Amino acid sequence: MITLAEPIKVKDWKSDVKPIWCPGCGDYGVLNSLLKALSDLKLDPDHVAIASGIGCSGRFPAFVNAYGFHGVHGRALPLATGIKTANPELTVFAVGGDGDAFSIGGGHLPHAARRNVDVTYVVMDNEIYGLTKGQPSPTSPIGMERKASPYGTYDAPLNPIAMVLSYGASFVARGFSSQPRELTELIKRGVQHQGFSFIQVMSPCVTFFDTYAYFKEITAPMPESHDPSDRMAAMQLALERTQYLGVFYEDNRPPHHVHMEELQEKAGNHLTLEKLLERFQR
Amino acid sequence: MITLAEPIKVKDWKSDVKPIWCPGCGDYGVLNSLLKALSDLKLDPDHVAIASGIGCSGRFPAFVNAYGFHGVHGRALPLATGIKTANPELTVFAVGGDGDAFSIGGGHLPHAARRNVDVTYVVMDNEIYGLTKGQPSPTSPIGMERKASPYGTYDAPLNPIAMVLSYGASFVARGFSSQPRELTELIKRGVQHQGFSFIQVMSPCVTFFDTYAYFKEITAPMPESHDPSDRMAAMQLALERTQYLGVFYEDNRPPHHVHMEELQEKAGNHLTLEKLLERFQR
Amino acid sequence: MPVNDMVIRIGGESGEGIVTIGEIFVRIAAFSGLEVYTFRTFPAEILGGHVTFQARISDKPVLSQGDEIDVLVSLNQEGYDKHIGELRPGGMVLYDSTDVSPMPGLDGHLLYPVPVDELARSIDFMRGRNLVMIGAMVRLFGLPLDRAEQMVRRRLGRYKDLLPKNLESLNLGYNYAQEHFTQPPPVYLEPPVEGAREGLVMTGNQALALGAIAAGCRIYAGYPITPATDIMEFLAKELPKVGGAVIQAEDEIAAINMAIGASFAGARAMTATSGPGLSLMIEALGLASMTETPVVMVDVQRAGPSTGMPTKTSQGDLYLALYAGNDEAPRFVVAPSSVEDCFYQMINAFNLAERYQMPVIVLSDQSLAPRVETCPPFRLDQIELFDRELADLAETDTYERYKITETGVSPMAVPGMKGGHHTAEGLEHNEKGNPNYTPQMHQAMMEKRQRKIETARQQLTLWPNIVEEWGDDDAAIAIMGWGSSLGPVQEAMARAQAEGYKVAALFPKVLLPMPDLQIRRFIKGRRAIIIPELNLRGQFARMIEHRYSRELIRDGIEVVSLNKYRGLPFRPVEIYEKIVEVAQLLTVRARVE
Amino acid sequence: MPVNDMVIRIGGESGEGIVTIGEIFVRIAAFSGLEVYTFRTFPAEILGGHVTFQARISDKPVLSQGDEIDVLVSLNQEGYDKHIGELRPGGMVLYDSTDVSPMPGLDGHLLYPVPVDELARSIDFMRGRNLVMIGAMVRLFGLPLDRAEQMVRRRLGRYKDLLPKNLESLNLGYNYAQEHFTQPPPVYLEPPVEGAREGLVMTGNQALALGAIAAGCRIYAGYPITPATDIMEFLAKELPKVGGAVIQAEDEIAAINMAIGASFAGARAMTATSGPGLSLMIEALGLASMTETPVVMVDVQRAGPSTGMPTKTSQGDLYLALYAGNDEAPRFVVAPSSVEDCFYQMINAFNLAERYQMPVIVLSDQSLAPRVETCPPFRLDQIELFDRELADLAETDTYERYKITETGVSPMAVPGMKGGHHTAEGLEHNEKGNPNYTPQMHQAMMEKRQRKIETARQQLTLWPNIVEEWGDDDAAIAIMGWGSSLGPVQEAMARAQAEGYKVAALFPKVLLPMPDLQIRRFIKGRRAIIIPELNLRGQFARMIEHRYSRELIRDGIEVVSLNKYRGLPFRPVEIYEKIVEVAQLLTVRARVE
Ligand SMILES: Cc1ncc(C[n+]2csc(CCOP(=O)(O)OP(=O)(O)O)c2C)c(N)n1
Ligand SMILES: Cc1ncc(C[n+]2csc(CCOP(=O)(O)OP(=O)(O)O)c2C)c(N)n1
Ligand code: SF4
Ligand code: SF4
Ligand SMILES: [Mg+2]
Ligand SMILES: [Mg+2]
Repeated sequence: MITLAEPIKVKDWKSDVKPIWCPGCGDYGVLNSLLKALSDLKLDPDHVAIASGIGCSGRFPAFVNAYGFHGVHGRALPLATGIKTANPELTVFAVGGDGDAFSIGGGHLPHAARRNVDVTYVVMDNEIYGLTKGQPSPTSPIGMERKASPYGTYDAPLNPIAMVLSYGASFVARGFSSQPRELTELIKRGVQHQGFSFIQVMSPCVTFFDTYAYFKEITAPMPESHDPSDRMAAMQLALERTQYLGVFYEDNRPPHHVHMEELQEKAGNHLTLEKLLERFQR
Repeated sequence: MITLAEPIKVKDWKSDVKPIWCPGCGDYGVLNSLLKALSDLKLDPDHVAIASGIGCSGRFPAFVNAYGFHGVHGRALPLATGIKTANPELTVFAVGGDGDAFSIGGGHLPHAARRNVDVTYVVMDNEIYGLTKGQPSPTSPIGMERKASPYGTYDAPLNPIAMVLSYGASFVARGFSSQPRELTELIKRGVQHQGFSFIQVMSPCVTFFDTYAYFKEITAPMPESHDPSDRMAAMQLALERTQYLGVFYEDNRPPHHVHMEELQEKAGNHLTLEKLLERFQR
Repeated sequence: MPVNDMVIRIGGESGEGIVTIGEIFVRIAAFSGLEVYTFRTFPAEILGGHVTFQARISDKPVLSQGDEIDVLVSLNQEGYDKHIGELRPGGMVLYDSTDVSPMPGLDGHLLYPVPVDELARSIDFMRGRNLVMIGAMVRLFGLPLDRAEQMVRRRLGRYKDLLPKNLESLNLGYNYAQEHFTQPPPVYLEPPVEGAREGLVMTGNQALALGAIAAGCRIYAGYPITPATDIMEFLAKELPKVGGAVIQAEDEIAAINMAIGASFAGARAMTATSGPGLSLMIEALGLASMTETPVVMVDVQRAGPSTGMPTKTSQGDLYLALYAGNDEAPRFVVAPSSVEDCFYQMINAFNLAERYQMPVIVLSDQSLAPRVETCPPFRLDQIELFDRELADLAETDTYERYKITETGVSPMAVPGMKGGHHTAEGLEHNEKGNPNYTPQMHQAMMEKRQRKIETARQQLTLWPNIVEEWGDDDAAIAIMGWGSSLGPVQEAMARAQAEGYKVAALFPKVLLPMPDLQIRRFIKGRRAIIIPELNLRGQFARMIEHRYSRELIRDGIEVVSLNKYRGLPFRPVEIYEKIVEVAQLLTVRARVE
Repeated sequence: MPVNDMVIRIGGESGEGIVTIGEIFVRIAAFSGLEVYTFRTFPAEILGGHVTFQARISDKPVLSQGDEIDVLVSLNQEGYDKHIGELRPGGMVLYDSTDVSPMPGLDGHLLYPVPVDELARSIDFMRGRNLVMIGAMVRLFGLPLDRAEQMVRRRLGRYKDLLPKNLESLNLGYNYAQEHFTQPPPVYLEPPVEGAREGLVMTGNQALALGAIAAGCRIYAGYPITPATDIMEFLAKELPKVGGAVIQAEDEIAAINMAIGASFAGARAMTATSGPGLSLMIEALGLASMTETPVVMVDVQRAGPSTGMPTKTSQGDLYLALYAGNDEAPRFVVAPSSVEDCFYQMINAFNLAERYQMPVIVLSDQSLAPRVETCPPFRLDQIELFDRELADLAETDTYERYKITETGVSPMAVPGMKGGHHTAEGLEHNEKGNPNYTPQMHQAMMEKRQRKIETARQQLTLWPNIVEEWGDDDAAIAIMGWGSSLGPVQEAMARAQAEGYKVAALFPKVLLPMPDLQIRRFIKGRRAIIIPELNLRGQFARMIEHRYSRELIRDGIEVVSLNKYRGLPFRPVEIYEKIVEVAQLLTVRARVE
C-alpha cells in the first residue's frame, strides 16, 4: 500500500464526472464513504485502481479521481485480480451491484475468496437490478412484484454474507449506505486487510425498490460480543433474520500476490531466454 | 415421478456404450449406484433425463439407457433446469465433475439451489481435472504439485457442502464411490426429495490423483445424532476436517416447477392469441 | 406542407410526462384511424435526464420518423431551447405559457400558448397537466374528442378515483384550444371519415413477443438487458396464461442453455438479449447446432462495441450472428423490418428452428424495439406452424437420433417418447449419438448438418415473408438492405419516385440462408445497388458483394455502401440523397460512355 | 526410395511406451543432426486406447508428416494388425518377436524381429523394453550410439538409480540388431558427417510459450483445455522465473478478463484456449477492443463445432476470430504456420497488441500444438519489441486516454504513472474516457478504433514474418493458405515442381489486417489459386475471393477451394494432386480457348 505524507482531500478524490444516479440513491453514500476512506488512509491516487462491472453501482470508477476500469457485466473481480497480480503495489478495489456480484458474476466470487486476492470488494446491494429498471435480483425478497415477476418472485433470496463465509473469504463485513461513518471505517479496515475483503453494503434503490425503511428496521449493529475470528459464530449471525452491520469475520492468511512473490523467489527470478532455450537445443 | 409396476433390471439400465474411464476410476462406482437407484425406484427410462457437462464424469449420460444431454463444460444445471421446467413429469439428473460444478459452472449452483429446481445433482468430486489430465481443481488440497502447479497449489480449496448449504439448497448430502450401497440410498433419497438435491460424491481419479486411501481415512459416517433439519448443525459438520457421509440437510419447500404450476393457475391458463391481441387493437 | 403527415416532437426532462403525453396522444390518433410511428431517446441518467419523444402521424402508413419536425411541444423553457433549432421554418410551437417564453418571430414559427399550469390549478389537479396539454393538442390538430376520452379511459381507467379529474383536464385543454386557436393551423390531422380501420398499435418488442406466442413458444429463459428486457417482461405476464413459463436466468449463458434444455425436452423455447448477451451465448449456439436442438435467440441490437451505448441503435451484430462459433456451426439468421414484421418473422424463426432442428438468431434493434407503430391486423389464419419431425419409434432400439438423411434433417425423439432414448451429444457422434471421432463420420456429420442450410434455402422459396421487394422493376438503381431500415428506404424511394427517379428495392428477411434465387433475379440488369446500413464496415454490403460478385462484376453493377454509425436510425432524406447522387453519377457516366 | 527421408510409425495401446519410444527416438535423430517432424493421435479413453506415433526424419527440413509409411514398429499383435495395411509395399516391419507374428510375404514387407521381452528379461529389467527397441532402431537405421546414450542420459537422467540399467537396455537392443541385421536396410538414415547443426527441437505449444516469454509476456491467465493446456503448464513453470505469474482461472471468461486487467495495469498479458473457450471470450474481446487494451489470445483450434473432437485438428475458427463481437470491435488475427513460426508470430502478436492497443488472436491448431519439429536456432538478436506508447504526463489533468489521433493510437497511461488517472471505459466515451453518447463522438470513436487497422496494415509492410512467399514467380498456378498447412503445401509444391509444374505460393501470417499489398502483387497474372483449408466452408478462400474479387474476376483468376474436414491435417499428396488436376484443367482450357 503506497501512501502519502499528507492526505488528499475528499473533494479532490472526487472526479468532475457527475453521477447519473437518482437523487436519494444509496450509492451516493457509498461513494462518499469510499472517498473519505481513500483520504483517511492517505492513499495515493496514482496507485489506486477501481474495477467495476455494469449497473448503476458499476458507474463508480468514473466518479473517483484514480485509475479505473469499467468492464463488462459481472467481471469486476477477474479484472481486479489481473490488476493486482500485475502490479501488487496498487491498492485495488472492485465495486458493483448485487446482480453483477451474485448473478452473472456469481461464479467468480468463490475463486477470488479462495485465492485471497488482495482486493476490497464493495457490493452495493439494493436487492434489485437498478440500471435495467427494476427486475428482481438474487437478493430480492420473495413475493416481489415487478414487470419481470408479475405474479411475485418465488425464488429464495441468496444470503451473501453466509455464501462468502462458506467460500472461506478472509474478511467479511456488512455496511449500510445510510451510516457513512461506520461504512468508511469498514472500507478502511477492508483496505488494510491483506487479502480478499468482501463488504456487502445495503444501498437502497429509491426508484425501483425503496428499502430505506426496511433496511433501517432489519439492520442492527454487530453484537459487541462477536469474535470475528470465529467463523461458525459469524455464520450463525449471517443466517439470522437481523442484518448485522460490522465485521463478521477476519483471518490473516497470506494473500495471492504474496504467494506469487514467494513462488517467484522459489523458482529463482533470474531466467534468461537464452538459458531457457538451451533445454531445447538438439 | 413416473414409475413402473415392475422395475427395469440394472443391466437393462446400462447402455451398450463402454465407459472410457480408466480401470479403477471412482466413477464406475457412481454409475453403478445410480443405475441401481434407478432400478430400485422403478423409474421409467422414457421419463428419465440426465444432463451433463464436460469431464470424465460428464460422459455419464451415454452410459445410461435413458434420455441424455451431453452439453458444454459447466452448464449441466441450466440444461437440467430447462428440461425440468419444460416437462415436469420427467425425473431429471445433472451430473459432472468438481471442475464442471465448482469452477466454470460455479455460477449456476447458487441459482439452481435458490430456485429449488427439482433435479438431483450428482457431483463426482475427485479433487482434480481428470479429462484434461490432471490440473488442480477448486477442491484440490493446498500444496498439490502438478504440471499446472509446479510449485504446489496455494489457493484454499472450496468446501462444496458448506457452499451449497449457504445457498439454501433443500437437500445436501455426501457419498463415496467406494460405498455403493450407501450411495445408492443417498441417490434414491435425492430423487425422492422434491426440490434441488445436491450430492457430492467423493470419487477418486486413480490416474491423476489417487485419493482412495485419503478419502477412506478422512470420511466417516454421518453422526447418528445429526438432525438434517438443522442447518447450523449441518454447517458445523460441513466445516469439520472429517468428511461426513450421509444427508447433511433437508427441508421441504416447494420446488420450482410447482411454483410454475401455481403461477399458471393464478394467471389463468386459458389465454388465446385473439384475446391477447384485443389489447392492442386501435 | 401536407395535411395528415405531421412530425411532432416533445422534449424535456424525463419524468415530466413527455413520454406519457406522447404515448397517449399517438394512441388517440391511432384510435381515430390514423397511422403512427414513434421515436424516442433515452437519457443516460436513470431518473431525469433529457428525453425526446417524437411521433409521425399520417393517414397513410408511416414508415419512418420523418426528416423534419413540424410541431414542437414544450412544457418548459429547457425543452423549448433544446429543440427549437430543429423545428422547421414555419413550424408550430405548442407550449405551456406559464413556463415557456418562446422567441417571437423566430423562423416564422407559429405560437400556440396554453396556460397549462393555470388551467390545471383551476381545477386543483396539478397531475392533470399532461392531459390539459393533450386536450389542447387533440383540438388544435383536429382529432375527435370522443376518441380521446375513450383512450383516456382505456389507458388510465385503472386509477378509478382519478378518472373524472383526468377527463376534466382533457376537456379543459380542449376547450381552451377551441376558444383561443380559431384559425385552422397549417398542419393538422384529418382522421378518415369512416373512422378507425381495424388494426393494431404496439411496439416492436411486443410484436416479437406476440409472434413467439403465436409460434407456440412456451419456455422463455432470459437475462435482463436493454433494449430486450421488455420481451421477457411481456412474456413473464402472458406465457403462464398459455401454460408456459419464463425463467429469469442468472446470466445469458444459463438462459440459452435453459432454452436448449427445454427444447430438448419438447418445448418450443427461446431467449432474447442484446449484443453483449449474444456474445456470451456463442458457445451454446454451437452446442445447439451440434446437437441439432431447435432454439430461437433474439438479439435486439444496440450500439457497441462492448457495452457501448445501450440506448442507441445499430445494425452491428450481423457478422456475429452469421459467423460466430467455433468450427462450422450452422444456424439461421432472420431480420424483421418493422413492428408488424416482428410478428411474422418470429413465426418464420420458430418454423426454421423446429423444422431444421437448428438455432435461429433473430436480429431486431434498439430503434425497432420500443417504437410504437400502427399495423394492420395480424393474419392469424394464414399462419402455418411447422412441427419438428418426430421419430417413428414403432421399432424400438434401432432409433438413430442423428440419422444421415438427404435433407440433413433426422427425425427427433423427445423425452417421454417410448424407446427414443439417446444422448444429445456435443461431441462428434455417429448416427446413434454415440461419440465417434473417425474421419469418415466427422466428414459425414459435418456435411449432414451443413446440408440443412441448403435444404432450407430451397424449401424457403415457398414460405411467406422471406423477402420484401418493391419499386420499379426496370430501375437501374436498386436498394438492398435488411432489418429496420426498410421504412426509411420505402419513404426515400417514394420521394425519389415522385420526382421521377426509378428505383427498385429488396429486403431479405431471412439472411441465412440467403434467398439467392430472388436476389439473383432482383439484381439482374441493375447499374448500382445502394446498401444502407447502421454499421461501419457495411457488413451486409460486404456479404452481398461477395456472394454475388460474379454477377456484380460481370455486369458492372456497383455496390454503394451507405453506412451510418451514430447510434441513430436512418432519416429518409439520407437515403433519398444517396439515390439522387447515384442517379446523377450514372447519368454522367452514361454520357461519358 | 530415398535414403534420409523416412516415415516411421509406432502404433499400439497407449501406456505401452509408444510415445516414449517415438519421442526419444526422434530426439536421438535430431541430436544426430537430422530433421524431424512428428504426428500423433490421441485415444478417446483417458488411460489406454489406441495411439499412433509417427515421425518423419530426414536430413533436409521436414515440412509434413509425409504421405506413406516406410517403417512400422510393432510392440504387439494389435499394433501390427491395425497399421500393417498402411505400410507401403516393400516397407520394413520392426517388431517384438516375442509378441508379434507378422504375415510373411505380405506386400514385400521386410521383417526385422527383435525379441524385446526376452532381452529385457535377460537383464531382469522389464521396464527397459522400450529402450531395447530404441537401441535396435538406432542401430538398424544407422544412428550413432553415443548420441543415443547422451540423449538417454538427458531424458532419463533424473531417474539416477535406473540409468545404468536403461543404458544397458539400449545397448542390448543395439547389439542385437548389429548381430542379426547385417544387410543394410532399404531405408536408413545418414546423419550429416559434420554432426548436429545448431538447432532446436520442440513442440508448437512450447514454441508459442517461448515466443510469449521472448515478447515480454509476464502475466498468463488461462483455463485448461485440450490442446492448449500445456502452454499454461509450460508457463506455470517458467514465468515465475522471469518475475511473471500464471493464474489458473475459474473459467475462460475470468481468464481473459484477468489478462485484460493485468494489461491495463501495465503488464504484457495473454491467455490461451481452444475454440469453445474462445467462444466464451467474445464479450471480453469486445471490451479489450473498446477500452483499447492490448491483450493476446491464443486459440489452438480443434475440430468442432461445440465440444466436437478435442484431440483432432481443424482450421475452423477463422470466422470466429475475424468476425465475432457485438458491433464493430476491431482486433488483429495472426496465424503461425510451423513450430518455428509459432515463436516469431507470438512476437508479432504482442507487438501488434502493444503498439496498437488491441486484442490479438493467434490461431494455432491441434496438429501444430503437440508436434515435435526441429527448427533452426531462434534469431534472438533480430527480435524487436515495440512498447506501447506511454503518455507524456508532464502537464497533468489534461490527459486524454482516448485522444483522437491520425493513426488512431492514443498514448496510454498505466496505474502508477503520476497524473494519468482515467477510466478504461466499456461504454462509448469521449477523449477523456468519460461516457458520451452523442452521435458525433460515437462516429469519431468508431472511426478512431477502426483506423488502427489501416495504420497497422501500412506499417506492417515493414515488419518481418508477415507473409511467406515462395515458388515460381511466373507460375499460372498459385497456392494460398494460412496456418499449419504451410508444410504440406511446401512439400506438395516441391514434388510438383520436380515434375516440371510451375507453382507459386503465399501464406500471410497476419490475416487481419490482410497484407493487401503483397497479396495483390502475388495474385497478379495467375490463372488459378488453390486454397487448401481444414474447414468446410473454405473460410479463408471466401475471404480472399471477396477481398480481391475485382482482380480475380477481371483477370479470370479462379479460386479453387480444397477443403478437408476430417479432423486430420493435409497430406502433401492431397495438395499435389490438386495442383496436377488444376494444371491439367488449365491446359485443356488453354487448348479450347
Ligand atoms: C452481458 C450483459 N448482460 C446484461 C446486461 C444488462 N445489465 C446491465 S446492469 C444489469 C444489472 C444491474 O443490477 P445490479 O448489478 O444489481 O446493479 P444496480 O444497477 O442495481 O446497481 C444488467 C442485467 C449487460 N450490460 N451485459
Ligand atoms: C469451455 C471449455 N473449457 C474447457 C474445457 C476443457 N475441459 C474439459 S473437462 C475439464 C475439467 C474436467 O474436470 P472435472 O469437471 O473435475 O471432471 P473430471 O474429468 O475430473 O471428472 C476441462 C477444463 C472444455 N471442454 N470447455
Ligand atoms: S435506479 Fe436505483 S440504484 Fe440506480 S441510480 Fe436510481 S436509485 Fe440508484
Ligand atoms: S482420468 Fe481419473 S477421473 Fe478420468 S477416468 Fe481416469 S481415473 Fe477416472
Ligand atoms: Mg442492484
Ligand atoms: Mg474432477
